[in-house]
Amino acid sequence: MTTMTIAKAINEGLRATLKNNPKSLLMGEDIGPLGGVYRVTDGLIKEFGEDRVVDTPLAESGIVGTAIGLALRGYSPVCEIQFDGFVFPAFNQITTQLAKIHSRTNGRCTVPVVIRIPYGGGIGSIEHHSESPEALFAHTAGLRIISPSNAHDAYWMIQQAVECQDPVIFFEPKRRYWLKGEVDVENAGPSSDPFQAHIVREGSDATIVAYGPLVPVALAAANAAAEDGHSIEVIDLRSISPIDFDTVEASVKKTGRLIVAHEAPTFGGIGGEIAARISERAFLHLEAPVIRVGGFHMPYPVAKVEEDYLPDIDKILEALDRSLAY
Amino acid sequence: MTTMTIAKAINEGLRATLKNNPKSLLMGEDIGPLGGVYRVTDGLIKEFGEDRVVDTPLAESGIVGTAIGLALRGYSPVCEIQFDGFVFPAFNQITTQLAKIHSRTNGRCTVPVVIRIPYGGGIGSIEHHSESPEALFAHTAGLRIISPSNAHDAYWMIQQAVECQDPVIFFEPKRRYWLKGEVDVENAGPSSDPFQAHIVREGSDATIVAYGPLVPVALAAANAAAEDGHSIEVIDLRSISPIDFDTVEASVKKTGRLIVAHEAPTFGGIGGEIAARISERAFLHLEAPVIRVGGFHMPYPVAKVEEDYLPDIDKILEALDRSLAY
Amino acid sequence: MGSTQLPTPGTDGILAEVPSAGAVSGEPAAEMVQLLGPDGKLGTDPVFSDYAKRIEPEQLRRFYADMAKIRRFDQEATALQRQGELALWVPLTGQEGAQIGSGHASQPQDYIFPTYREHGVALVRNVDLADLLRQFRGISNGGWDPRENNFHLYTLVLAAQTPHAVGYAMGIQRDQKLAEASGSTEPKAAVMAYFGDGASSEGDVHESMVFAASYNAPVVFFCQNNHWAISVPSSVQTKIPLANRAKGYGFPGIRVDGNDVIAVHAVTEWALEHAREGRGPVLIEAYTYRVGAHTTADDPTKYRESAEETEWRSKDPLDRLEKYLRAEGLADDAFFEQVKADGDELAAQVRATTLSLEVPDIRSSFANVYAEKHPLVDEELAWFEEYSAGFESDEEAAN
Amino acid sequence: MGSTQLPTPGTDGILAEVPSAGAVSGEPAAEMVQLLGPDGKLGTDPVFSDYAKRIEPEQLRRFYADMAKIRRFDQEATALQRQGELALWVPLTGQEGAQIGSGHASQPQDYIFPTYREHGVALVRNVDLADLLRQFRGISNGGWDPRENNFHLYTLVLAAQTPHAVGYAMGIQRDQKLAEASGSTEPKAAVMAYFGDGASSEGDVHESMVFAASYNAPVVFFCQNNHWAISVPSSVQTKIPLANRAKGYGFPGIRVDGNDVIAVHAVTEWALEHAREGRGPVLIEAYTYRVGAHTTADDPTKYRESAEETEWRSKDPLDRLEKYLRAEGLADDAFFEQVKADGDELAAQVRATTLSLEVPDIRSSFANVYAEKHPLVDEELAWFEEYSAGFESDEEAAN
Ligand SMILES: Cc1ncc(C[n+]2csc(CCOP(=O)(O)OP(=O)(O)O)c2C)c(N)n1
Ligand SMILES: Cc1ncc(C[n+]2csc(CCOP(=O)(O)OP(=O)(O)O)c2C)c(N)n1
Ligand SMILES: [Mg+2]
Ligand SMILES: [Mg+2]
Repeated sequence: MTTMTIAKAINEGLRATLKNNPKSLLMGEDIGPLGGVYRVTDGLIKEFGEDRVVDTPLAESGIVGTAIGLALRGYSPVCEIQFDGFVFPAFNQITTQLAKIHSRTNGRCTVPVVIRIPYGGGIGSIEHHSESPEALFAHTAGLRIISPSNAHDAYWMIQQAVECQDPVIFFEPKRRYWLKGEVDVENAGPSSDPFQAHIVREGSDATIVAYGPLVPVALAAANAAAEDGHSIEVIDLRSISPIDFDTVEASVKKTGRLIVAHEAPTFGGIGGEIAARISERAFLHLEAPVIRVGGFHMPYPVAKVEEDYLPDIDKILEALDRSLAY
Repeated sequence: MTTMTIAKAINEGLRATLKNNPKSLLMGEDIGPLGGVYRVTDGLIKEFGEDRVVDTPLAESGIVGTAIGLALRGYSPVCEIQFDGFVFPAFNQITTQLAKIHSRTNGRCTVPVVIRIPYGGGIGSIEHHSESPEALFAHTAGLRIISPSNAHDAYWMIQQAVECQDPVIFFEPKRRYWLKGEVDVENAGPSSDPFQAHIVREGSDATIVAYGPLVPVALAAANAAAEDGHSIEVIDLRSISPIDFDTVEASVKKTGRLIVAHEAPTFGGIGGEIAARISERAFLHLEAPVIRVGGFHMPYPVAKVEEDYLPDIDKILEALDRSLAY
Repeated sequence: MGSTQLPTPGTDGILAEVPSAGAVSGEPAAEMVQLLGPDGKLGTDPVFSDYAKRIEPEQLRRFYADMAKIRRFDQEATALQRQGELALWVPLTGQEGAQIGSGHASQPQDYIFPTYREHGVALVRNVDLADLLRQFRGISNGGWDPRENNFHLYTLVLAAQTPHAVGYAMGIQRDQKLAEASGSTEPKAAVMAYFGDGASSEGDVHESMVFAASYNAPVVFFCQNNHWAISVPSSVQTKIPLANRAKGYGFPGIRVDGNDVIAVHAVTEWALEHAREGRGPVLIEAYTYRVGAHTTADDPTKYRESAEETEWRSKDPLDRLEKYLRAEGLADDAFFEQVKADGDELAAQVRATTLSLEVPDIRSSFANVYAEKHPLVDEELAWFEEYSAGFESDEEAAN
Repeated sequence: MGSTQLPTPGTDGILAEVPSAGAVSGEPAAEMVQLLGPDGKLGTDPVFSDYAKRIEPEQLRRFYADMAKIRRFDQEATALQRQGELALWVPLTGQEGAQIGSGHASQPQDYIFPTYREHGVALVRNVDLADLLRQFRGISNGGWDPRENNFHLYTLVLAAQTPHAVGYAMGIQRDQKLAEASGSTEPKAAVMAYFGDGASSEGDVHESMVFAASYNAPVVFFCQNNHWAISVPSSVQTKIPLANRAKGYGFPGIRVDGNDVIAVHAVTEWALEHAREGRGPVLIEAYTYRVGAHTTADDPTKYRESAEETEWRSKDPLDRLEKYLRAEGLADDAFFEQVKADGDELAAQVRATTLSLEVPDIRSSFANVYAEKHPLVDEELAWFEEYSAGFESDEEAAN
């Protein structure tokens, strides 16, 4: 067991990948000598050279498009998109190409490309640096989407993403980059399947589902609720596509109540999918409607008001109150 | 009252717009002498000239990006994207620019750009020509998304889209282009608000919500169910963002049951948003879970199997059966 | 005739002189590599004549035979579409010179990314033409195994394959470094990316060229300027010859007469050598014409004069090679009759195979969404099985 | 010195000769328009000297004063960031010549699309510099009304503003046609689009140039090649001078010494005239250097040698103009002292205003999502009001 930050855990995970998988390579803007604007690739170019850690021209469609070509040649590229808000120039390559090549070739070709995206707000940043666009990828079949919430998962999930033969979008909770945690670099343990949800706190009165940056918030809300005598179960979804509905369903059948929290706007967000599916699967068990806590239907607002925008402990508690009072 | 096809109704609507609004202009690939691959802009370049009906270079980001610039200069551009599957090169301009400029300028600038997209399947076409990407736009605040299902709406809604000061994505149900209907070119009548849903068939046992190409399918299913003695209400949503939840909620509070149908894949689709919100708003009125009928989680399949993929009367009836039997 | 000035072998970074930038793309540029004129006479070029001289008579006859074959195939596919056997067809007639010439310049180890009209290249790369029709019959989005002949599937989102080509070429660079380090003597490889005059306007083409130049990737960009992007003339995409685009990135750009199979072959061979030898990317603009409709769904009378088509028919790539072969005594009536017979046989065979192609089941779509197990796909497939079974039992009950 | 060959006025489509394509972008190209050298001596150029001669001494002093002002502002903003008053700052030091020179070449009727580092242009366009800081203080995504000074908001998604510029120029074309038809004599206008060497690789820049060339739009693309895109040297974006990109589209491309405010002004004036007069787009590459960090969040020691910074400091745009003004007797100590005093005053004023800027309320975000009424926004705002009120009553109860 070693203690490290999430950023360091991803760095170590990438290092392990580059060591163990000779076909893996990293591509992106500023990932070389700078080590990425968040230093997630720090030191890797020194260790593995310019052919394995590639500073690219400033062109996201080109990054993902050439990564696809490299994958077709047998490589496993890991692309870094510098910030959530800058993935959209690559949207066409991701949606119409990356996601569909396995299907288009009738299963003959695989394109094991990983796209790393630091995402989410809460860091007081300027426009386009705080968004949570995961729902815009989840709707497209052919992609897998995962997001770690702690260092141990971060270390293992990035490696699992590279090994996965399907394209994986790897959302990194940027405001948690400096969150420290224990990492077992020998054993993935219960984190051996990146597409499985984890129950991170057991409870019996209601379930909160969250992922990435909001997992610590959900846990804090559950702890606060415990002081009021409520026993809250918290699920770290880990995988946004596919979603481990079995784990959520079992929890809700036990608790009868569900809150889903994410930073992305509620309208059209992944919370709607969870609410709809769990409402169908556990219809007779639900004692209250599924309540979603998410961003408002607005562009991510300026830093000085993001506190009012972001789901936080209070908003989750308010939702819990509504659910418990139903 | 005149009878015309949906394609002709849009053509006439655009003609009226070009006549009445001197700042309006059309842009796109092949919309000039060819009149568009579906002839929706047929004859317009002859009538209004090359400055108002612009054949553009083959570059979707350029089309939407220059349209934004024209809008900033006071114009009202209507862009045609040739097929649903080819909107993605413009995704960045639509998502990070078009949707956000009003907000970014603190309300000082408006960008009344309309983006017309023929969408949906059922026409036996090749890859990328049958998709329904509306959910990928609905999640982004700042855009409005509408889709007509009949000629009268098509005629009026395209004009309303251009007059709206917000950006509007106008999804045209391409497999219904040749569907004829009565158009009142004098009076919009109940279609005066493009963002309002229409109850197109009244009923008391269950509600079906659909939009665009599936409205006739939903009506046919309701008629079939009537033969089995079920009274089904059908709602033509018309607007996908915003969604007229009030109309849906009122209907469901009356019928107690809801089926949502769209061609887009169910997972992460707009049906999830409707199911989630109505389950919350009408929790105590629902006698069965909201059932969604949509595409499978796969790239739109090849033409020879699209029949098995598309929501059709049978699939809606199956969902109705499940709902009614709950 | 070509007065193209080329980089001295081994000297990097010197641009080939491309046609005068002032020329208008609607008319042939003053400077365009041409060896075999419409009159069937062979001219000379300071650089490319050497390449043309390498072509043996047998290979020239093969060029002709392949051009004739693919044109015959084109007719058959058009007929199949008219008869309702294909959803759509994308004819290549007029572009045989550009495709057969460039295709034959590639070597087996080269990898090719076509757009959707490169049937001639597919033929040269040994793709089964009936497999190629799967896509247009609506039974597959990719009818062949791209790895088998190093010929990628058609890509319908315009220009999207161009960065794939560059990435693939970056993979080749890495493989070759490793191979060299281990003393292997595998032949060097390059990549070709085909795209059209219309597609050239897409941002992806630019980003591809930026990456290719930046990494000196072994890739040849092969732009067939067939004058039209559906109804939009190439003058809307560019006011000057497209070959000039290469000047913006610092690699050679060459406009070649796309209806001159000999020049196309020579220029492409040169370019592929250039790329394989590590001297970086090349852009070739093959100046040609789409004689027919854009697709079987298109009606060119809406947007262009038939006089233009007639004029281009007089520059036909087959006619001029036939003239040359006959004049030089390299082929006789018997040869041309045999070519015709072979074409008819191919057409009959493709037709028969096409009509007997199995219609897929949506279950195969479920199977290929992901390479690894996926619970949602499994769940939806299970629903579909149960749903379908319901109909079967309904039917049984009715019987 | 500039041996740039330019289109004869009135003759369309002839390319300006741009620097030799073989040059490597890491070093100054042999051919670059330069009038005022680092030594403060004024050279000549066959075309641009005429433009430089138009500049009155008063205007030269203004150039100097503005460059000094904006550099002083840059220091103040950096200080504000260090003191926690700004979330981030994007310094322009080193690029004053490129910005002040080009900004002053624009006329009020021209419309300008900056990226995010064009504080110097903003100053020239009379944007209140405290308003400019709103964005970096996290209180607004757009601190000024772009229509007021025809200076658009900063755009942070790289290159996304370039097609906007072209579209705006297409609007100007239409407006001018109408104006001419109605006999109006409004002054002709053009558009400027600023972007960096890094952004030049984005597909949007290409599509913008394609559209601009296709419609002959009155737009000047102004690329500040400051040698770095954060940590990535411009050699990753291009192996040859970026001005060459224009050759691919058939409009003039000119590399100018970006640290020579006189040459920048001359070249930009020429280019804007060219555009306004209907002769189409121009690309200007201003060859300059980002002397400081990319932003206050950046650490250049991770990726570049300080020797490079030192070398570029010796080419400083202010120093060379000071030398010239002094040598020519156009400015004395009193002038330079006054400039310094004015800068300090501006800095103090900006600081004071910035610190007093009102913090917005999320209600204004709700208000500006749409121009027209929207039920979901209303619903969410109502929820928020109720939710916030809950806290207030909690607080009241607690008091
Ligand atoms: C990104 C994208 N936009 C639009 C289309 C629709 N489309 C199909 S072919 C075509 C014209 C292509 O012209 P060109 O690149 O010159 O190739 P050609 O058909 O002439 O071979 C268009 C607009 C598409 N397939 N992809
Ligand atoms: C589309 C996009 N991708 C990535 C970024 C992140 N980013 C911000 S500035 C920058 C470098 C820009 O370099 P350049 O265009 O040369 O401008 P400069 O900062 O040197 O003025 C990057 C990569 C962005 N803002 N937009
Ligand atoms: Mg073409
Ligand atoms: Mg730069």
